[in-house]
Amino acid sequence: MKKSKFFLLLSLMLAISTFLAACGGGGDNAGKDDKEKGADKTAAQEIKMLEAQAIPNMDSVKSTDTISFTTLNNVNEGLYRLDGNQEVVEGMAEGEPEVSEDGTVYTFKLRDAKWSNGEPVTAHDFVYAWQRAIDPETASEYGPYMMDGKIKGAAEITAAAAQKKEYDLNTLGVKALDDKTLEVTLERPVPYFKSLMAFPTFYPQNQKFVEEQGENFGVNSDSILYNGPFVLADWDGSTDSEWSYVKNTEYWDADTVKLEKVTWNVLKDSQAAANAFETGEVDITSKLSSDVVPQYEGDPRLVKWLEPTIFWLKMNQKNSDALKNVNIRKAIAQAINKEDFVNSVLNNGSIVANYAVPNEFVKNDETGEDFRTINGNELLPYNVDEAKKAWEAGLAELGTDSVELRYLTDDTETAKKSAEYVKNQLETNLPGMKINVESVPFSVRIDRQNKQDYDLQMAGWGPDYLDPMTFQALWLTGGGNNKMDYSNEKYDQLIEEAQTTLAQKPVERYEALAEAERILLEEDAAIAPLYQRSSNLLVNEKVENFTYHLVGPEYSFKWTSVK
Amino acid sequence: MAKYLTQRIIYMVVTLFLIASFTFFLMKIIPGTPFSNADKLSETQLSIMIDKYGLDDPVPVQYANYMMNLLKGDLGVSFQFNNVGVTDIIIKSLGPSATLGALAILFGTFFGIILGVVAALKQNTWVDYTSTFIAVLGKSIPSFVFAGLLQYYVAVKLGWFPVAFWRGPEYMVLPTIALAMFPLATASRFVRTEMIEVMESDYITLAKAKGASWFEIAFKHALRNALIPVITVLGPLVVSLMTGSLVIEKIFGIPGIGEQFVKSIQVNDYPVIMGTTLLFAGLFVAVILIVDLLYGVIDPRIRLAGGKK
Amino acid sequence: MAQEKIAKEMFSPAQLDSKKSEEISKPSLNYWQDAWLRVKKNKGAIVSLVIIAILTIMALVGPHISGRTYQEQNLQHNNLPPRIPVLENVSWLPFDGNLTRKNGDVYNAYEQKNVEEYYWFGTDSLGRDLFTRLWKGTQVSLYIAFLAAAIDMVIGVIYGAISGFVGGRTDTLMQRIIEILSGIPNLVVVILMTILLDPGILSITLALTITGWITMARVIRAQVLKLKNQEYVLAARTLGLSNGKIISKHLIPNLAGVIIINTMFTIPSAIFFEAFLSFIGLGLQPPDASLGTLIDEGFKVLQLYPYQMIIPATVISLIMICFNMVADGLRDALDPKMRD
Amino acid sequence: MATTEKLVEIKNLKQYFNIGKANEVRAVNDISFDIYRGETLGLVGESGCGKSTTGRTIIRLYDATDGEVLFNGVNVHGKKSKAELKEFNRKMQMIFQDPQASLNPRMKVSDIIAEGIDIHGLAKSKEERKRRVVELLETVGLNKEHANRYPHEFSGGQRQRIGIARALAVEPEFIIADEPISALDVSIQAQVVNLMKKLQKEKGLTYLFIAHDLSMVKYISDRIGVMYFGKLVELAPADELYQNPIHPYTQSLLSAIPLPDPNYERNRKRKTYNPSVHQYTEDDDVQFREVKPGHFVQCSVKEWEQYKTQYAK
Repeated sequence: MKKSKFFLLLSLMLAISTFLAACGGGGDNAGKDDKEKGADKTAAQEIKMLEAQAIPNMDSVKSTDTISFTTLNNVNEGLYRLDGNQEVVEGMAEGEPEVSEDGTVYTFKLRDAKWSNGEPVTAHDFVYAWQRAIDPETASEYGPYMMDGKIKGAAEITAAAAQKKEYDLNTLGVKALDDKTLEVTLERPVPYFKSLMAFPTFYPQNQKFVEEQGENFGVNSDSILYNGPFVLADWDGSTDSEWSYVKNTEYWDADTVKLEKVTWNVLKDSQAAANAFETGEVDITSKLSSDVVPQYEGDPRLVKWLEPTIFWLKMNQKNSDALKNVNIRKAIAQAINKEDFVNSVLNNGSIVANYAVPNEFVKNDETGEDFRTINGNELLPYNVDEAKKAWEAGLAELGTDSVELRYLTDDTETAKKSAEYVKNQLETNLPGMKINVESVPFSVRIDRQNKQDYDLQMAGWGPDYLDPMTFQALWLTGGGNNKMDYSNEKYDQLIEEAQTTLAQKPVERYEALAEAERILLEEDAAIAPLYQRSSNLLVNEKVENFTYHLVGPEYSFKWTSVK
Repeated sequence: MAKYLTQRIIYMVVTLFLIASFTFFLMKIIPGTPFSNADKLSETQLSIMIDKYGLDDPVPVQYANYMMNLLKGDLGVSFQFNNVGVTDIIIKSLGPSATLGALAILFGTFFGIILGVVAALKQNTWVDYTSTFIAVLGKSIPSFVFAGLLQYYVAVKLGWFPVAFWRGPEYMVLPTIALAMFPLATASRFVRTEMIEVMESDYITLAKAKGASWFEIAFKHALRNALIPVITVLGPLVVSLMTGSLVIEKIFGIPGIGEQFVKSIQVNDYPVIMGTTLLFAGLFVAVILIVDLLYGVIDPRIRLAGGKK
Repeated sequence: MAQEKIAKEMFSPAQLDSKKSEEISKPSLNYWQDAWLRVKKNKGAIVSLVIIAILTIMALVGPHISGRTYQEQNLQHNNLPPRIPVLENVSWLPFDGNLTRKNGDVYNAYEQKNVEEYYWFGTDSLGRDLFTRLWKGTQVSLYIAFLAAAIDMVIGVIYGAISGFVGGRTDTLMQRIIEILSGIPNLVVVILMTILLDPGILSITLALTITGWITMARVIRAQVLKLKNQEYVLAARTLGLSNGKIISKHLIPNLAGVIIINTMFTIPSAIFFEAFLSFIGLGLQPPDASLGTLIDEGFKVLQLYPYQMIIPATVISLIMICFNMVADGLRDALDPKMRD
Repeated sequence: MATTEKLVEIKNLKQYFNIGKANEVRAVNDISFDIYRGETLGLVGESGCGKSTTGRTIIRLYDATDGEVLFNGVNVHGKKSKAELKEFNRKMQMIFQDPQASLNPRMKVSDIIAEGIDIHGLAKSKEERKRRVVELLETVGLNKEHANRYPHEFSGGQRQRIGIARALAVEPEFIIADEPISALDVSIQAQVVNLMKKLQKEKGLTYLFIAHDLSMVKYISDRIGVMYFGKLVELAPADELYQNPIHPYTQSLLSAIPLPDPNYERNRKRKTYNPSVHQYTEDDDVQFREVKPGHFVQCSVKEWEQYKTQYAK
């Protein structure tokens, strides 16, 4: 009897003590020891990564997301790849392509490279993959998106399929002249075409292997062929939360690759990621949310870079008379203090955006100057006085003294906080303005955007290739991504020129694009740009040459090593 | 007995069928698109995709197709992942969730019952108040706060357990504690109330009079009778714990079904939503049946053949 | 068998005072007075009741005390820790406006930012007064809780009462419906509701209600099944009382205890659930605040500005503890089995 | 006091539960008997034999599966207008077994007693209502101080008297007493039974007194019916039944009564009843037959003849 009583008390104490331990604790610095322990490890060429998502799709022609792209980028290779300076460097292609006079026919020479099953990588592999990507049967989201209007014949195939007509994949402008020569025909000159070739959608695929695997292709690490710096290992498929890259000794440039192994784990919570980093369980975290970043202010382990992703308010002119009025739009665009916004609300290194094409994104091929130098960073900046003036004028034109708008945004923490700030700024600076915030899941926001069921929408856009066009094609009249009834003939004309007559004149082309941007913002205030996002993550000091990218895949480990 | 079981199972199947239908139509009402890159797709392309996945068929046709496939045991293929069958997704992600849930239930009810018994026996003493306090804290602190505190103080500061992931027994400790707080609190509350009542009954007095030990009275005589309501409450809780707490899974990086499910809903991955709902519902009705059967085991007075409550 | 003779004279009839034998010495108390007496004996419940009252008053008055509104932003004053006049001089109280950096340095955030004002409970990342937001949040949380409880009470009680009272096929059908409803994962329903309706307090409340009443209905049904065959109900029927009157005069008053107890338990779970919804991003629309959203926001910056979470977490725990204690107290007091 | 005027006639009454299901229960299986104005008819049988169900079916708490209950020549069952129902509810009342459960714990005694008065509008003013309540309380031996108290403050016997007062409030002609004393202390049983007898005398009431306690039944009843498994097996005047029990089941019941006589007890043989003694075949027309005037027994034709010769004196 005594024993049992004692046992009961003991269990009670245990329960209480675990609880107290959780609540109490406090300022001791046990974490530091662990950090040192982490550094003590021998310089094995092995690093541990965190990611916020599992890999959804390892079929290169069908993947659509950053984590799949990143994985593909490290275990496979296209004609070219991007290096740490965001420059295009050789991949499967050996040397520069031959380009025809009018800039529409590219001929690539392939190097001797092997798939992980020993078969050579040939031009046919590219033709097969590209045809597969455009084939409506494949239902690839990125295939038509990346090819239509660029590769000859692509748009026609998509259109035929949509109308349920016959189509011929061989009409796609890609041909294998021989095993080692690939000829690509373009719809019209595409100045950034070479950089496109680093994008996973344009990677090669071995026809025999893909057809052998059938439905199983890409479902786990055994059902994929590799031709990149690493091979994927221990990946059980899309639901797996752990996987690793192992050095590919068959890779053509294997000498450059120093890392033996990169292991990955999925951890969604940002604070948990930082915690795991603190204890040395991981060497590099996933991207940190802006709540966590301030904890590491000034810490050398915090690596930060400016992403070419801009967030702006889309102003839908379809439903709201107020937003049809250019003065009202100008008032909205100028009434938000973006400086305070990025410094105090976001507080993660993001910068103010008074532009529609990101900073530190693209340079002119001829002059080497950043695109932003032409227009600067002062299109439609924060200016309360101007905003109020425009507001008064707009209200007078509308003959009203109040405007009520719906503000559509995502349901993420940052989106909600931004909404609170923007709402407050607009309502404070523009008397008579009423904003109703509607935060919804991403898929719902996109659905409502497609139906143009919103007034103001907080949206971001990240590029898929290194050219201002990925941003500027958005605002064409009736453009697929416009979705806010913006239309300006002059704007359309300038973009058209940039795509056709000026396609091979980089300087004039950039000037035309810059002028279009000026019209979009200064004249029409079609959108209200807010900020350009920055990426933040924690990198262990032992990691050298950590390489990140601005478009497509996020990281490359080809050049990374451990001190 | 056999007849009762058959009848119950038929009811279960009907219930499941209705739940499946209900969820299916509800899902069709939710706005949103299952294509993750819908903002980049052109309208022509969207129409091709919608056609390919049969999403432009009239809803009744889609429903009939789904139900036909369901009869064949085919839950379909996920939208968000390439070529991954819903069954695969569920089986893989259920493992960790179920393990964690089972641990939490075991740990939680075990300590909860002890806490409740002790509190009941020492009614209105500091023991009772402490137990009440722990139980109420367990019920009132949101689990994400609890999980976050455990992770920061116990794992990062004290370094006693790993911060996150799901690789072995030591990785299970913190998430189990975090998840067990709720069943612990619930069990202890119910056990306390029932125990107090049972302890006043004549047969306990008799047992005392016979000179049975304190331990025997509490655990052999009283507890058994106090367990019925506990089982009633914990039954459905088992399902929700077994099928994962997305919060705990998110914070501790456990590849479980809870997270998976919420994400499927947010990206409109219809087949996964349907599959997971069916799983939840199936487990739920099964657990209810088991609970009913357990009543009979614990309390022989409850005869199943009656069937009517 | 030896028999002792007792003289008959020794017996005399007892004086029977029929009045006396029927006397009841207990003071005349009605059911509620009786219950109240028992609640009063429970110190925990009384203290809890007082705290709930204070919190409710603060929820109504609090947002107007500091003179700042709950959505007023002042980014220059963001992330300031609590500072309260007088109390700031008591070193062991966390109201001195000091913050601790990750490396252990302590600094005064007010001096650093040159802020003269006092923010009693500090400010958040948008420079909003947390004192005001806390009480506004308490107001919203209590509102959600009470509304959920009220709707739960109405639907649950009516559904359960009908199901139990009518019985037969109706009962079977209604029970199947309940089974189906509870078979659909709670989260699906809630997420669907918040997506279908415009997000906000109303849709959250509705979402809570859709699944929340099931327990109540079950309990009420079981009670009604038990009560409707009670002899006093039969007696009322033999007297010719109509069904409606039987429900209102005999059933409902006897269900009151169960209803109140159940409601008391619904309230904390509604608050908890709202907090949970906030965590997964389905909660209130900004800039509305509830205790759940405040904790959620505070949790994110726990390591830098712990006060942002600790204060609302304390209040939510207090509310939950108090409601639980009151519910426990009421259950003990109202339970007929505990009587005498 | 007992007359030959039939107040209640029960004709082929059947009450089945869970009809058509595997667990169908024939609680009352085709019984017929009459109750005369002013008499007390005792109904006895072991628990579960259907005697309470019979009572409840007569007063319409259950809808009869088949058969008729005629009250003053009018069928109680079947469709009725509200007014008819109300009228019927006034004439026929019931006293319940469990004095604890039969009083609503949330209502004051005055409201419990006045419930019938309110329903049937028997009091024109508040004062009259109050006066009636006090009257009724005094009738059952309580006083007006008790009117404002709650049931749980009373003892079992007091509660049962409140239950009687409630039944009396509507001035019924016929009261079904469903084991009114079996939940009471032996010392109080007599008190209640005596009260009932007194009331019967004063108000000319007719009782159907249901009990499993044969001794008390004999004390109060004019005639007694014995039920066995949903059937009425014997019905006779009280004394006659005790002296000449014919049906073997009745004999077995009577043999179980203890008497305060050690000699009797020492020699008492407990008879057990085994239905197989009848050796009924399928052709046997087992019916309720009058063996001697006023003495009915459930029997086959063969048995009838046998009983008649055996008991006809």
